[in-house]
This record gives sequence, structure tokens and C-alpha cells, in this order.
Amino acid sequence: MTQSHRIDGGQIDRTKTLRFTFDGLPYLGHPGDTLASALLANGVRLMGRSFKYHRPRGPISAGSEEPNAIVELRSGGRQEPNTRATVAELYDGLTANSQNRWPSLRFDAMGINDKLSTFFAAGFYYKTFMWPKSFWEKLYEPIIRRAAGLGSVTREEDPDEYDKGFLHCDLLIIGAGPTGLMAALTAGRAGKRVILADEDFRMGGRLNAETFTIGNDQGANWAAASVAELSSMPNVRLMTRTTVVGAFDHGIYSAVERVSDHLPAPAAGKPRQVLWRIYAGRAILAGGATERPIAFENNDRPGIMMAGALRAYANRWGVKVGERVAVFTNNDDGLRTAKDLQSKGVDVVAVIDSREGGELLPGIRHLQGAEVIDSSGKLGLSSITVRQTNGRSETISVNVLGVSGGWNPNVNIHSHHRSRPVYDPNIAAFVPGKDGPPGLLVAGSAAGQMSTHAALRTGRDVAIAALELNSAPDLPQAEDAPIRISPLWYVHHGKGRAWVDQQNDVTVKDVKLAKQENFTSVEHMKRYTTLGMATDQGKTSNVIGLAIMAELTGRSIPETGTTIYRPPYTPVAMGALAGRSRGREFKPFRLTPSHHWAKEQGAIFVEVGNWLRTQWVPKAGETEWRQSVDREVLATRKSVGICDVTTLGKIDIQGTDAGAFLDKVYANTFSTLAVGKCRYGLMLREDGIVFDDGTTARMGENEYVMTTTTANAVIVFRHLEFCRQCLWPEMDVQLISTTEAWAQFSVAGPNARNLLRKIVDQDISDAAFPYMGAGNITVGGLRARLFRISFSGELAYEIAVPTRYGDALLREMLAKGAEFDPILYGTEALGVMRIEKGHVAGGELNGQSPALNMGLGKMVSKKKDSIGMVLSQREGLTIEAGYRLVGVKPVDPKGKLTAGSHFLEKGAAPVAANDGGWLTSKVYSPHLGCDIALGYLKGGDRKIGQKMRIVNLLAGLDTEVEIISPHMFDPEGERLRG
Amino acid sequence: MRYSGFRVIAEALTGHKGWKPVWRDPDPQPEYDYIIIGGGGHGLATAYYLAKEFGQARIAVLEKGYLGGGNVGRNTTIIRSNYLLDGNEPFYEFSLKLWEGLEQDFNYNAMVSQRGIINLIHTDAQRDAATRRGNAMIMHGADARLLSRDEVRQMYPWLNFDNARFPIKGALMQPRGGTVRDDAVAWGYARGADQRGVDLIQNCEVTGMRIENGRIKGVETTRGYIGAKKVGVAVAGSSSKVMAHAGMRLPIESHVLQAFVSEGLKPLIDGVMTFGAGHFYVSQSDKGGLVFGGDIDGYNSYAQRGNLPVIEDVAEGGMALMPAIGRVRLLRTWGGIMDMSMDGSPIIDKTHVEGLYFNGGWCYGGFKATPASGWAFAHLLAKDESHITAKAYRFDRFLKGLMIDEKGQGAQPNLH
Amino acid sequence: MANLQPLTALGRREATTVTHGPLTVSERTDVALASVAARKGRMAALTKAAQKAGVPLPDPATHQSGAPYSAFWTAPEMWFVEAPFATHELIADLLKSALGDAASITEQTDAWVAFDLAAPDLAPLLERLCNVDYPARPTGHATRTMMEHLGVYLIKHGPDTARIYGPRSSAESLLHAIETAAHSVW
Amino acid sequence: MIIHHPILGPRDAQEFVYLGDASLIDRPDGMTAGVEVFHDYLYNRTNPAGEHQELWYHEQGDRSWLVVTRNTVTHEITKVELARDVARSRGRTK
Repeated sequence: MTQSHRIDGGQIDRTKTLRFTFDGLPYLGHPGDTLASALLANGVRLMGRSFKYHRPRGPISAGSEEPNAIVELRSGGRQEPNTRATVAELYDGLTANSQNRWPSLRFDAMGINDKLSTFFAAGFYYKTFMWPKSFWEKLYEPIIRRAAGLGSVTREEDPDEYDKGFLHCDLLIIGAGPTGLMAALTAGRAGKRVILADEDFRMGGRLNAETFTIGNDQGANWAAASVAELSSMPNVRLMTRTTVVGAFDHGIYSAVERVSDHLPAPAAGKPRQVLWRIYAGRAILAGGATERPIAFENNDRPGIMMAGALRAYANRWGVKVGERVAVFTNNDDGLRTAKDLQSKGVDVVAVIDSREGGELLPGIRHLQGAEVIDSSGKLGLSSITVRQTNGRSETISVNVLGVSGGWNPNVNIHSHHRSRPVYDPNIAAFVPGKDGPPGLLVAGSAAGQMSTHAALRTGRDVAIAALELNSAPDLPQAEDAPIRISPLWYVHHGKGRAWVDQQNDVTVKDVKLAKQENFTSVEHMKRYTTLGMATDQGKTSNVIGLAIMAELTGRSIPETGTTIYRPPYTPVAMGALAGRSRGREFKPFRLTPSHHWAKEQGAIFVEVGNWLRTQWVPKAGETEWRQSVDREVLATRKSVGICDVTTLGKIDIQGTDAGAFLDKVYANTFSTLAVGKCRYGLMLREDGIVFDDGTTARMGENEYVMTTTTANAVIVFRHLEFCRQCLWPEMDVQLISTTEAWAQFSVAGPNARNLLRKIVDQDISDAAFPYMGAGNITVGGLRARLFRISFSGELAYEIAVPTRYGDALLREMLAKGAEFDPILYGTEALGVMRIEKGHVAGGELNGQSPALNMGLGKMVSKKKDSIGMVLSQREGLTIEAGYRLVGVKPVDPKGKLTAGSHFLEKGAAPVAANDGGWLTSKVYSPHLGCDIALGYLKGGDRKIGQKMRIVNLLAGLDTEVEIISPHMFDPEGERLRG
Repeated sequence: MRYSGFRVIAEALTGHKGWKPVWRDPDPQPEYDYIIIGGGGHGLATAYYLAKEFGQARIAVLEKGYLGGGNVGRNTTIIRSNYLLDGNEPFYEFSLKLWEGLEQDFNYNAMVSQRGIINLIHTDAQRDAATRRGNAMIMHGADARLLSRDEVRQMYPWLNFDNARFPIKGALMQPRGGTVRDDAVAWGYARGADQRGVDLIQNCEVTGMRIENGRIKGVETTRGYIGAKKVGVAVAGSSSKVMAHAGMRLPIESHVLQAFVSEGLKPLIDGVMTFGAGHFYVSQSDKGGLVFGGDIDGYNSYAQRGNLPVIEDVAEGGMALMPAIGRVRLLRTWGGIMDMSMDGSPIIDKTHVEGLYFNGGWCYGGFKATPASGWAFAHLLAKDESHITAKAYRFDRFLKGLMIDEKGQGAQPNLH
Repeated sequence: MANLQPLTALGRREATTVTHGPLTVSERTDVALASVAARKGRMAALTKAAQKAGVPLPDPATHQSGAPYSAFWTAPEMWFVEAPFATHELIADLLKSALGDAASITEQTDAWVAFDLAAPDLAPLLERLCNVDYPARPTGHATRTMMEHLGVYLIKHGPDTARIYGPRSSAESLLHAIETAAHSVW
Repeated sequence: MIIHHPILGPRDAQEFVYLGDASLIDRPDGMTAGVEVFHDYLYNRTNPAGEHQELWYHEQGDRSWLVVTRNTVTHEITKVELARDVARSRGRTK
């Protein structure tokens, strides 16, 4: 297909031709084109369908405010719904499809909605579909859901990568039009660190779309020269294709750089987009302004566009949208379109100026005091109807209408801290209000300074003010036309529909209905009509909507108020916000010292926080996980097993007050602990609930090593620092984590000592190293630590060496202890043995249980002040018949238990009133030959020996059980003292 | 006027001329029997049920801004009753049952849609907790199912099953969970209350309370003094500010919770889903936008806006769970003020001032509670005793050690 | 007697070096590390003893090189001291005898993985990894920061060289993050 | 947000963990105070809309606990102190 609508000029590279398709049809364009400019160049202006009525639509703009020309770009995993054709940069091989239509864009069956539009007035769905009750979910809603939505989402993973980064500068300038460029030149020449970001792929802003001169040159050339100067400055960073999307607290801005969206695919290793967090000392919003339409009947046909967009397509892209053009304006800027198009040889049939006495352009018919009241044309504009001052109507044959209702400053980012814009009647638009983000200044047309001269001047002056500079560069000569506008929001004529929000199909009638039903607050109007809630975020519609409401209610626009803009400025890809944190890289891995050995053995790993721990290590022939776990348990209890417990938090606590400090943070006492011994410690929160537990050893007079649970290592450390710095600041205590410094293994089982004797250089006999002993030792001369503690109930030690030797220590223990058939056991076997032994862990340390419930009430010393001691005595935490930890086993050894099941008395109905508690942890005990569990049972300490039921209503399980002591294995502790 | 399909058709054919204002804009009267401070979902529901279910009259709702302008208009629209603890579950199940009949009750289509909610499970410990919770739900008369990994995969085959850092191992499902069009809830209650004679007074901020001899007499407002026999406060994020007029310090902090919506998309997600290995939950609205959220920002705030780290954290969770949404665009973010309580559960109780009642501490779970909260608060206001499902929601539970701490995080509001 | 063979943090026998474009990342296994924290009210004594022992105790956010001891500030009245591993494997013991009871000293050697980064300009890499304004920071700047969810220490030895200490158990994830950033940038 | 650390200068709030009202420094003595006093200390908050003194922990930094004075409406931070200094100034000892 030829580029039938291409005219001379513009900033496209005609030496290269790009191929692309839209709805399967092939077209050609040039580098520098957007998808919209290229389609328009090919005479295609029907690009989409509206949300509700499925009206045929073409682009109205040439920028990111576009409500209509939104397409599905690319295909497969890269399919990108709701992409604005007006900003999608053309590349060779681009494929795009229209969306929200069936079977085709030209014939859309859902266009029936348009015929039935009277039934689909604003909020109609709130008033119907209520009877019969079940029909909403079964019938109405499924139909609505299917019909709703715009583009479709792929189910494939996005194959592209995203990245993030941080930037720092003295001055961030948002927008590289004349204002931003002048601000950047001012700050850059003064040697400040400047970031100049623009959403476009070409800097210059409206200068690229206009024919203005700056100094003696075309504005676009001045822009290019300015960019060249700036790019030579090492202190200035120019970021094209970079949209600043949000202003956050204290000068932090988010920006999305589209690194590869102009390419068929990102280069290897390169991201599609980068999310930048920009830390700016000061920022200048130089985001320009957006032209707004005037609502009139059938103002939504393809071919009816913003007047300024027509200029942009002609001047920047060398495209005439149609052959016969009219302009409908209420301000002088609209006249520029007529002038520019005429000079490009386009037939400008008429200028319909709603004002009287405006400028008359030679060679163009002017209808002053006139209004466009209707349009016609199937799938695109073919004529407009104009009502003249004398009341006569006239139909004018045109295929393009440029509309200018005035320009709205792009105040959006200034509103991100909920600053309300204020109405400026001089330009009939909202300008930034007070209390914007601190450090953010506004210049140029974003501040309501609409002429090129004003843009340059304020760009310079605001940069000077922001950075307190001493010298001001000279300003080049530029146009300084005054704003002449006479507000016209909608044409008061006819009974048809005049669109305000084109994408969401909100019309003047809907606003009127909202008024009629007393949804007159702007927020109510927005929510009731959905005005401004489409993908274009109301950039062209919000102000008109509230102005119409103001008119209807007889209030002024300031009285009516305005909604505020929230981040992001334009919609942002989820991938960019997530960056690299996805898939397996969602969170970093933490690997244990035994990881490599375990991997060699084909171990199964389990995620424990960010750790990967060995869950079990299958041996040849084992097909069920239970076989492996049972074997690991039995082997440990029979001889010896080794478990990597490096993940437990380890905190080195030193200082002359270390013991006194531990007395504060633990419920039990540690200052009396002898050097060379360890003790189980119970830590409460201030509310008296158990926080964490672990063994703490006294390694020296002023030196303790605390262990925490794996899960709580970080928060316990944080809590200790709080206690140290905020509660007892005069204590001599120093803390540091040593979790990763030591590879620590539990060696458990009757042969634990026998095995370790072959490893440890010192005497570790029971006499020399008794139960709960702790000390520094050596392993072949290597510094190491040994603790005689047991989680399994066996004779057990924990041995630690510097982490780099952990792998070797494990191999050494397995090799040297070979005669004892040592095995490495994983977290499953660890769980089995601790439950057999009745030790509390994750399921019991649920943040809801006081020590009393765990059978550890006596550990809370009342003789000293410790965190949680006082509040643990509240009546709700000391209920006599409250939950108590019990052991549970099925009466029939084959009976099944599941953790999370609830206790019921025999014969009791499964209702809340009979709920006795729940099972916190459950395992199969190969030692006892049945499922066993721990649980919290109301009054459980008095129910030992009783028979009850365990029910799991989710699984249909109902098992008779015996309540037993939680200490189900070696309750006297003979083995661990052996 | 009564709404119905017939009425919609009839109005459509006659140019929509007959639609009446959904509520009046009355000036405040000098005195009321009941003043409800707060024209959000809970306040409006309270007034509605006071009038409709408890036969009370002379009721006003005072709203500092516009009706439904607080969290009822800026939430993620989820309804569910998948709570664990005895203090909570009966209340939320009562609420869910009220949702199920709400539209017929107040003759407004709030699009109550019970397409199910699933809480994904990624660890054995989560499965144990889900089992405990699911059983508790059923014992309280709610519905729950435990789904296997395969069952979840069947529902949403495009979730990250094969390359996940924290693999999906199953889910706890409540089939009766779902979503409701949030603004419509406020409007429906407002309309219903207005029809029953309740004065809904917008742009009327309470600036003080007149308390004499330990009894409430009325409230000072930006529209003058208004007398009242009883005053109920249901102002969510502004709880501490308003109750300070009565000299109270509350077990509540105000925090910002951000919520998010994507551009409109063809159907992707039918029900509601929560990610168990990160901060992310999501549903898809009837208009096609993915509505999602995550954790609160975590610092005290009345700013109604949040910061970037949470936005990134939520997106990371979303991408980890749903790798196909990389090119789906986030359209809008917003922030609401959450009245985060010290145990994550609400308070519906009398105060030390006779005739002054408090409803708050909803954390970020207030929307689903709206009907039951209104009902229970109306019950307390009308009868001076707690509704049977809200008996645990007392101020003194912290003094007595009877916290209702679903998450087991203790007295740290930003962790609930 | 055991003769345990150490593994590097990346799980190998030898330190790993990777290059991409202008960047070289070298795993360092030859650095001994210990924390030194002043006991309450003993700062003067610690300063004196450290001076005598040649242990630098630099200002906040600063690294100070020396031989055999270098050090960087990590927290109020707390430093990480570096020394050659070959001669100072028992760094904690050596420091204890040098500094006496004026400080709490804890071995940290194996708690961390150390990567040295070298490229003509590290700024483009580091701006993708962490919130540190690298070009604006002086040589000798030492700071804690986050890289892809990992808390690390970053020490600027020059515009072209830096050291990162990251949590040892996440050495692979950290290296992967650095490499991914390098590919993204170069 | 950016917190101007008294030792380290401006640092991103993301490096910190938030705890809450700085009144948490004023922990009663468990040997003399009873449940009611502890209850008020632990549970009740002024929760002002305006200036708020609050505790932040520089977890991804130097592990200092800070008392930050921040406006909860505007998020403006007007003062940052080391919590240890504040605790001492409030008379906290061992």
C-alpha cells in the first residue's frame, strides 16, 4: 500500500522504509513514525472501538493522552494490550491488531450496543439485574464480564527482561520542550547535575510539531541544537523515551525508560524497560499542555481530532489526515492549524470559530460565532453541520475536523501529593495549585505560561530559582502570542450524544443524568459515570466533564472543584515495576554449607524463608518421601544422624552487661549461667506472647552466643537492638550476627559422641563435656565450637566451624564416622524427632500463644523485669481452662491425623461451640509406628489420657485419638543425657 | 422510587426524565436522636439499619466531605468470611450473609458477585494453618475447601507453576467469597437511609463534642452545633482525630494502604486470589481492570497517598505469581487511611462517655465488614448492648489480654 | 587430625573471576574480617590501643586502608577490620590481644562473600544495583546498601574499583545480580 | 521518603524498618508498674494527624534506631535523632 497521505516535510527518515501490519494488512512507514502517524499516512484512520458502545474510533491526538487509537501490539508472549498507536514507535516488522471488536474492526457485532445506547445510560446497572437474585451471577454478570475489558492478555510468560536503577541529580527536568530545554541549558551551563527526561523519542516537545521560529531558526532546529549542546555536557543526562510517572516523598520520582520498545525485540541481555528511581534535589515540571476537545453531537468520528494533533501530524510526520479539513475552535491556537495546513497545501474548507471578532486568515472561509452541532459519516467523518450566529445550519463536506477547546496544563505530577489544581480563567484551564510536592517547581505551559517565549523565560527563571543560580543566559527571540480564548465546553444543541470521555463512552447526557440524580460532587460524577477512568486517565475529558457539571448546577468551576491526578502519569507495565524480581529470582537464595554435598546426593530441598534447606535425602530404591524420612529418623535414633542447622540465627552478645541484658530480653535468667554452659531461652513479646526460643551459651565472662529460630533471626536481632538502644541505653552490650559465619551441624544419636570423638581434638566425654556444655574446641587444629544440646531427644551436639570449612567437616564426619553409618537428615526428620520429643516450633510458636499454653509458664521469672513479664499475667492469657500443649496419637495406629484438624469430644457435633482446639504439627513417628501430633487443646493439661476426636472437615477426616503428654519419646530425657 | 429492569427500560424510552435524586441534601436540624459521624460505608450502613431494622428515627449522618468518599470508595472490593478466630469468624460470616441479600434488601445493584476467593499455599506450614482456618470456618457455618496444586492449576493454568521461587502447593478456597462494586454499596445504603428519613449531611465536619457530666450532648460542626442523644463514630482512618474530641487515646494507628488497578482487559481472573509468598492479591472487575493490592506502606500516615517501595513490592509479587502480566499496565494507584488496630481486629463498643459509641479499627478489612458493622453498630446504639457476633470487639480486650490477633503479630499495627 | 579443605562462598575450591565487557568481578577469599565494637565508655581506650596496633578506626561511612589492617565503619563505635587471610586467619584472636577489653571483637570472615569489581567506570553498573550515588561519593566511601533484596557493604576504592561484601549464603544470587546488571548495561 | 540520618546523612526510608510511636521508648519498669500502666504504654496511641515522633531502625544501614519527627499529613521530616540519645535524655539507664 502506498503512503497516500504523506506530504512533504517532517522529521522522518524517508531514506529508510519500515514494513508493518495492522489487522493483518501490510503497510509501510519510516523511522520517526509512530504507528498512528504511519497508519494515517497510509490513509487509515479507523483504529479502534469504544468501550461501551463499540463506536468506530480513530486517533484524536498525537500523544500519550490518546483515548481512542489503542491497539494490541506484537504477539505471543509479547502481546501488549491497550497500546496507544500515537506513541508506539514504528519498527520494521511491527504487528498490531485492533481490539474490543468482533468479528472485525470495520464490522463489529457489538456495535448493536450503540443502537441500544439509551438503555445503557450512566449507572443503569445499579438499578437493574437484581431479580431474580441468582441471575446476576449466573446470567447477567458473565455477559457483562465477557463484553467488558479492552485488549486481551496473553497467558504466556513475558519473555522480556526488565531492570531498575537509581539516579541522583541536582535538578530533574520533566519534559524536553522549549521550557525543559531552556531550563536544562540554564542549569547545565551552570555546572549542575541535570537529568532531562522526556516521554517522546525525540526531544523538543511542541517545537517539533509547530512552525515557530526561535531566534533565527526553526523551533525544531533550535531544539536539536540545544539537545546537541546538552549532550556535550558531562553533567547533563538526557533521557528520551523516559516518562516520569510519579512524584513521591522528599524528591523521589519514578520514571520508566523504554529501552527496547522501538525494536523488534530487546538485544541479548538488555531489558525492555528500566524503572528509574530518581533522587532529585529539585525538579521542574515542564510537561507542557494538552489540548482538549469541545463536546458536540457525534464528535467522536474518526477524522475528528485535536487541532494541534493535525499540526503535529503535518509538521512533524509529513502526514495530512484528510483532503478537506475544517477547524472548530474557541481560541486562537486553533487558527494555527488552519494556517499550517493551508501552507502545506491542504484544503482548509472552513474555520468555525465560536467567538466573534477573531483573526481572519486570508484564503480561508471563517464562520465566526458559529458552532459545529453534528457530524456524519460511517466509520469516519464525511461532513459536519454548523450552526451559524443567525441560527442557520449548514452542512459542510469535510473528512477532517480539527477541534480546539483550549489547552490544559499538564499539572498531573504536581497533583501527586494531592495538591488541587486551581482554575485560571485567563486560559480557561486549571493550573498547579499550592502544596505540590516540595522541591517541584512548574514552568512553561504546564504552569499556564502558554507562549514559546513564556516557556523559554519561565524555564530559565525557574531553573535559576530552583538552584539559586547567579547568572541567567540570554533568551532567544520567540513568539509571545497572548492567550485569547472564550470557554466553550459543549455545544448546547440537539438531543443526541456528545462525547466527553470517548473511550469510556461518557456523554454530556450522562453528566446531566448524574446531576439529575444528585451525583453532583465531582467525585460522585466521576464514579457514577466512569468519566476519566479509562486508560487515558481523563487527560482530555476530566476538565470538560466538571465544567459541564458546573454549568448544570449553576456553580462556578472553582466551586465545583476538581478531581486530582494520581500516579502514574501514564500507565506503566507491571514488568517494569517488578524489575528482575520474578520467577526463580523473585527473592535471592540462601544456601547452606551442606548444599553442594546434598545436591550431589540428590537431596530434596525446601524453601524456608529465603533458605533452601535439605528436606530429605532419598536413597536408591526409595520411591515415597516417607521411606526416606523414616529411615533418617530411625538411623539417627539407632546410631547417628547429622543435620545442617546453620540457618538458625546466631547472635554474638558481648559486654560487661551481656548477662543483665539477656535477663531483660529472656523470660528466664541468664546472668547466672556458668561460663561453658548453655541454656534454653524463652523470649516473649511485650504483650506476653512467646516471640522466639533458642539456646544461648555463655562462651566467656562477658560473651554469649544466642541462637534464634530460622524464621525469626532477623526480627530478634532487630528487637535486641531496640532493647539495647532504646530501652537500656547505658548497658554495655554489643551485638553482631554470626549466622553466616559458622557452619553448624547437629550430630545426634547414640553414637554422636563416638563419631565426634574422631573429629574433635578435645576430650568430649560426658564428664568433660556434660549435657548443656558449650565451648570453643578445635577440629584438626581448626577453631570450632561445640554445644551439647539436643532438639531430637538424642545424645546430641551441635558443632560449628568457619563456614568455608562446613562442607569439608560434613564429609569428614561422614567418612571418619563411617563405622556408625551416619546419615544426613533433613528438615522432615528433624520435625519428626522434635515432635516426638514435644519441642515447640513453628506451628506452636504462632504468635498467639503465651508460655503457659506451651507448658513453659514456669520459665517466666517474676523475680526480675523482663520483656513481656507483666502483660503475660493478664487474665486472658492465664485462663485455667485455656489452650494447653498436648500430644496426640490415634487410638487405632492406622488412624490418620492432619495438622490443622480440630479437637472434638466424642459425639459432639462439628460446630464452633464444641471446638476444643487444633493440631499444630503432625508427623508419622516411625518410632511409635503411628501418626502423632502436637496440639493446643482447651484444658489440655487435664485431659491427658482421655479419648477425643480429631476432625478435618476439609478432608472428611474423623479420627479417634488419645490425648497424651507432648513428650512422646524418652520423656525422662535419659537418652540426651547419656 | 423503586429500581428495576422495567423502570430502566421505561426511563430509557422516555428520555430518562423520571430519575429522581438518589438522596436529598438537607440542612442539619438542631437535634437528632442519633448522629452518626462518618458518611462512609459503615456510617451509612449504621444509619440504614438503625432506621430499617431497629425502628429508630431522627437520625443524621455527618460527613466531612462527600458520601462514600473514604475507604468504601478506595478499596479492592473483596468480600469474604475466611477468618480463623472465634472473635471474628461469626461476625464476618454474618456480614457475608448480609451481602448475599443486600441488593434485594436495599434495592440497588451493588454487583455482589461470589466468584470465590483462594488463598494460595506455598509451604506445609501454610497448609496446616489453612486447614486450621478452613475447619474453623466450617464450624462457624461458613464454607471452605482445600484445593490441591492440581486443582489450582486447573483454575488458573497460567500462574507460575513451573518456574516459581516459592511453588504453589495448593489453596484454601472460600467459594462464597467474591467482590462487590464498592461505590455502589455506599450509594445503596445512602439511598436506602435517605428513603427512610435519615438526613445525610455532606460537607459537615465535626470539630468538637459537647460532653456534660460524662454524657454526650451533641457535636460542634462546620455547619454549626447539632444536638444528639446518642453519637456513633464510624470514621475509619480519622478515628483518633475524632475521638480526641472526647479525650480518648485509641489502640489504633492510622496507616496508608495503597491499591491499584490496571487498564481494562478481557477476562483473565474469575475470582479473587491472594499470593502466599509475597504481598499481592488480585481480582478482576466487571469492567476488566485487574484490581490489586499488597501490604500497607508501614508508617503512620494521614496523607492518602503512598510511596514507591510498596508499589514495586506489589508488582514483584504480581509478576512472581502471574508471569503473563508483564505487559499489563498499571493504570492508577490510590491510598486510603487505615485505622490499624493493635491486634488487627476492630472495635465496636461504648466509650467512657455515656451516649458516645465507637466503631473502628478495621485495619484494611473494613469493606467486607460493612453490612455487619452497620448492623452491629446500630444494634449497640439502639439497644446499648453488643450484637451477638460483635461481643469480642471491646476496648478492654487489650487490658484483659483477650486480643483477637489473626496474624499473631502482637501490638504492632503495621504488621497486621 | 583433620585437614579440612575450604570451599569458597560460591562453593568452589578456587576463587571465581568473571568478566563481561569492561567489568571484572573477582571473588576474594584471601581477606580475614572481624568486627570491633567499642565497649561502653571505652572509646578512648580503644582508640589508643588501635593506634598502637595499627588498626585504623575510620570515620562514619569511611574505609581506611592500611597494612596489615584496613577497616571500615559499620555502626556507631563499630568497625569491620580487614587483614590478609594467609597471615591473619585468626584475626579475632589477634585483635583481641591487641585491643584488650576495650572492644568486643567477633570473627566475621566467613559471614560474607567479598567481590572486587573493576571497570573503567563502575557508575553505570552500580546505578542498576544500588541506591548509592557512586560518582558523587569520595574514594574510601563505605556504606551499607541493598542490591536485589540483599544487604551488602559497598566500599569505593576508586571510580574504577570497588568491593562488595554480601551475605555469604547468597553469594550465588549476588554474583548473578551483578552479572545481570553488567549484561543489561554493557 | 528520605531520612536524614544524624550520622550518615540522607538515606532512603526503604533501608529502614518502622516500629511506631517513639513513646515506646518510655517502657515502664516491670518491677513497679502493673498491667494497667503497661497496657497504656503498649496499646494506646495519640496517633496525631501532624507532627509525630516515631521510631525507625536502620536495618539495611548502621543498625541505629532513630527517633524521626515527621508530619503524618505531609510526610515532612523536621528532626532526626539517634534513639539512644533520646532514650538517655529521657532518663533511661541500664
